[in-house]
Amino acid sequence: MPMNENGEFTPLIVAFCCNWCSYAGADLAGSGRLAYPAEVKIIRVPCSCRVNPTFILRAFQKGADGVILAGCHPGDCHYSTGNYYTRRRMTLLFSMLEYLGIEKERTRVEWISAAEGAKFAATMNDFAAKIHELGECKRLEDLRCK
Amino acid sequence: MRKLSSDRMSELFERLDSLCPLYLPGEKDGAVSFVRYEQGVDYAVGALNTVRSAKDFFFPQVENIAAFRMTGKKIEILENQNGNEPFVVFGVRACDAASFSLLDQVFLSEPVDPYYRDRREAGTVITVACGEPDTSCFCTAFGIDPAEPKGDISVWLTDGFLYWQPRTDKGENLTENLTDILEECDGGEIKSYQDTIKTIANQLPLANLNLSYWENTDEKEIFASPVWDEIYKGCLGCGLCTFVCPTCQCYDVRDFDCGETVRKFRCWDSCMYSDFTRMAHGNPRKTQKERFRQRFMHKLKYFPENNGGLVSCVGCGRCVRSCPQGLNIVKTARRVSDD
Amino acid sequence: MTETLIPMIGVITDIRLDTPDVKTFRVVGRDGKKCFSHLPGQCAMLSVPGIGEAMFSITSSPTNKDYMEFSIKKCGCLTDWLHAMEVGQEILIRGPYGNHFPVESELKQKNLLFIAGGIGLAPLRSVINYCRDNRNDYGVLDIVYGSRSKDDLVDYREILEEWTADERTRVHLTIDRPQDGWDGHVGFVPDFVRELAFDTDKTVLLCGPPIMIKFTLQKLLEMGFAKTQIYTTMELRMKCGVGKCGRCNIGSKYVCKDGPVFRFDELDELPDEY
Amino acid sequence: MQITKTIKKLVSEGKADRVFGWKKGELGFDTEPALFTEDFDSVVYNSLCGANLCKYMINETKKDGTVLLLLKPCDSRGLQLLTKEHRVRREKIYALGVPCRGKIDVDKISDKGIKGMIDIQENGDTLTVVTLYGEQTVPRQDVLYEKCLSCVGKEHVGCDEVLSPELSEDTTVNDRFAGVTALEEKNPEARFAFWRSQLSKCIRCNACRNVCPACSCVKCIFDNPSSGMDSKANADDFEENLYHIIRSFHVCGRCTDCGECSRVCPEKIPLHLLNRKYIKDIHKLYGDGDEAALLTFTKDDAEPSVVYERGEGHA
Repeated sequence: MPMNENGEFTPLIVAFCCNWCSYAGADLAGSGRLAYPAEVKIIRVPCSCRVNPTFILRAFQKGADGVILAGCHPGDCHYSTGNYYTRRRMTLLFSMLEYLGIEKERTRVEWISAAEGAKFAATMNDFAAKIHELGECKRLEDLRCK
Repeated sequence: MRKLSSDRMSELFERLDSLCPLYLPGEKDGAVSFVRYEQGVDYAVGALNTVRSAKDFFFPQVENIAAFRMTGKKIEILENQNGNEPFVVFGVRACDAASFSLLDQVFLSEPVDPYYRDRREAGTVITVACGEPDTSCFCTAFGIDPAEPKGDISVWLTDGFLYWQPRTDKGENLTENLTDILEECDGGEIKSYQDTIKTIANQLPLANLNLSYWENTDEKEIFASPVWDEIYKGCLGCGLCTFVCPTCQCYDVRDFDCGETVRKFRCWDSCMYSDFTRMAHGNPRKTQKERFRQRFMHKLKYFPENNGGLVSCVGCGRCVRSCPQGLNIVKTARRVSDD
Repeated sequence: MTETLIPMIGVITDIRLDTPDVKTFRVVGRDGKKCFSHLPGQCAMLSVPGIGEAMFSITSSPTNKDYMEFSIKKCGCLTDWLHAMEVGQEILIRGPYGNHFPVESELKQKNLLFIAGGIGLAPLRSVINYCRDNRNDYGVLDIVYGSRSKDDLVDYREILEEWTADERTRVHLTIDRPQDGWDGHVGFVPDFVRELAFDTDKTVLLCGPPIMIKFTLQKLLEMGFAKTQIYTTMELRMKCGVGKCGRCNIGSKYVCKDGPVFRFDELDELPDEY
Repeated sequence: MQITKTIKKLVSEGKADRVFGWKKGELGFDTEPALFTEDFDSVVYNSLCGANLCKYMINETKKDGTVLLLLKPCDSRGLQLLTKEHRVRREKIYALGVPCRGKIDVDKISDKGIKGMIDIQENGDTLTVVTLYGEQTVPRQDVLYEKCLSCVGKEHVGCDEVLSPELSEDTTVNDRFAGVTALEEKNPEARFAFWRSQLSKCIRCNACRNVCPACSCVKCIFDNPSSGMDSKANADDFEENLYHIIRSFHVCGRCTDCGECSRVCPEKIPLHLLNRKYIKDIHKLYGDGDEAALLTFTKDDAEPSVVYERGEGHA
């Protein structure tokens, strides 16, 4: 289990952020000096619908303890409809993961616009807190990558 | 020969497992496979064959070979520590036991495969005679006797007793630790049991498989048979038959990127897969016909040619039972030879 | 003897750009010495962790005791990577695998005719240089070599400067289509072989793309060569190199173990497909 | 036999020049998919013809001529899907629907402890199993495939002709989603344990993929080295999960619930429980429209948070 120097669990959280909204939201959070945990690793994607289910599973394979996907609010997609597809896909995928007995709190989708720096920071803080509570992801791990 | 009352079988398993890890056929979610013995695990005494064959013990589906770390232009080889502790497999059928000698032909011929060899040395095989051979069985077509299985120790499970016959030094050594529960007896007691098995085995519908055409016909002629154009049509191109087959031994060597290191592992491969022979410039086996032909030519013609006439099939009947579309080696062998 | 499939580490000490898509790599062990000894026609497994592993024929002659060379055409995942690497890079190597040209038996004291097309020169170069280094053991060496264009002739400089220097070695080059600055022969290898009207006392070593092999063989037979006089070297996908992984067979023969060098009368007994 | 008669008539009328159907195997109770260009008398159709033939049409319709294809009701939905996705040339197929009263799972007969089966005779609702050890009878209903016990329906779709539909019998005894509901009602630990135990049996033979009419990609992601996902063996527990999650997701919204995946699995993994979970979710969240659920959307679709807003052990 990855630990910090105080012996506390430090999770790895992967945040897929849409280039047009949520990534800019992260920027805004940064420039507004709103703190969110360093455990959150941002991966910029052109649109939330670029994230296919294998990205999410791969993240868990390579050691993520939580995966969050952030995109434009429905209706605001830079490509008009991308996030509507994301919404269906992820709803079904998360439902399946839950069905397989994987803790549902480890995955999340949030809509965060470029103006919502505060929401970005709050969401990440909340999500990270949840993952801290859950501890290490044991149900979707690849032992070879440990 | 020694014997033990049937109601004391779990005692025997307990003892064996205390000597070294014991594996035996057990049911898991509706499918019978070899499982590690522990309290509460029931020996699937009625199951004739496990879904996967016993080859897993010596040639597992996946095994790590080495790992590498790349830093800049440098490569570091991290050897894989494959400890091979002794183990015992109980309940191997005569067909699977015969498959080990076919695998030996491949893996123990020069240059020897050390991973296979080490596992072979570590494992003690206890075979069990087949009291009730099933329709899909045709081991007798390859001279295998289901009433007289090979292995380090042979076991017969009759009504009321387990009979135990060590056949090799490894088997003798194991038996020495069990003399207190296995009482000596003379071998005559299993004779009628064996006779019953033989009577049934002779009536099995596939047991009369005749491979004389395959033996006596030129490789090129069989290869060019027009039957291949038709017979493969139902084949899905999945790897089921190869993965459940006790004699299929083709493998792939692959890399897995673990992040810091790259792990090199060996895994089963199937000649039925389209990428089996694919190279950068194309695939010499373009359609399922060629792949299908390769599998059966290999088992029934190429392997015997390279191994003194030994056919690479033991008649376990797994492909007969498992093929989703009802294709199998008997069908192929018979149709190609127009039998 | 055992085969662990675990390679040893080799270091790339030189990279030579031969043609736009062929590079020749020089490999030695970490200790600076040759990784292992081999015979002409044998192959080695080269790999890069996480990229892939593939069989390549050893291009350098066994008489070279200092290093091994591999001429590799860029055509797939692993070869792309090899072409992009720099001198000093470590790679993984295991071998040698397969049989070899019978340089110490059947080929001895014979007049040899080498016929190569494109990258097919790679395995033959090992034999050619072996014969040149043991010059008195062999008769006249005729080398017919063709490629798409002048720029695609592998080892052009070595051919011009070294091979032609020996008077009992004759080099016949050809390219597929006319090209500025080329005053040699233009045309395909099979026809060129026919035109050159060689004596049938020669033993032929043939290597190139399958289509070239097919037609050259036809011409050679027309000219009166027997199949027992013609050797070739084959290539199929391989994983183990020792005849166990089960994929490189032609009929009952494994290319990695029973080949890659076959005489045409041996191939005749095998199915003509895969 | 009526089917043979119809086939001969259709071929003589020029409706098709070859037939894809089933023929008898080596044993009394096995059948195999086969292509017939003559000898139509050897076409068999009985309760042992469980295989779905529609996927063979991908290759078969690349050739010249028209092929007469025998379809059970569940197979016809597969052909409809392949047609909709332009994987087959529908105009080269003459689809002949054949009646279905459920297919027999030989493994279920073996599971009853019946060994040495030589032949199976059908007399109405009872099967007589002839074995080396004597004859036994079993109720037909007991040994039908799982897919037949929770059949979607006996109506053929998109066939050119349906033969004696009145002979079809509804064999459904289970609610299609009963298995999914039962799992949903368990707690996450129990669900995880269930799937871990099931999926750990997987040998990655790819039979479920290769038989699936919805898995019609020219090159599967699991075979494609450039996908970064290609793998031949489940080298780790994770890969067992990965393969089945992704495979079921790829057919999500397109699965016709023909049950072939569970039928072919040598390890008897209940793969239909994955596909039916998606079908159930789709019905609940997006209704049961014609279009594949993942290829469309509405502006007021449910948010993904619906998954964690619903309580534990929901059904």
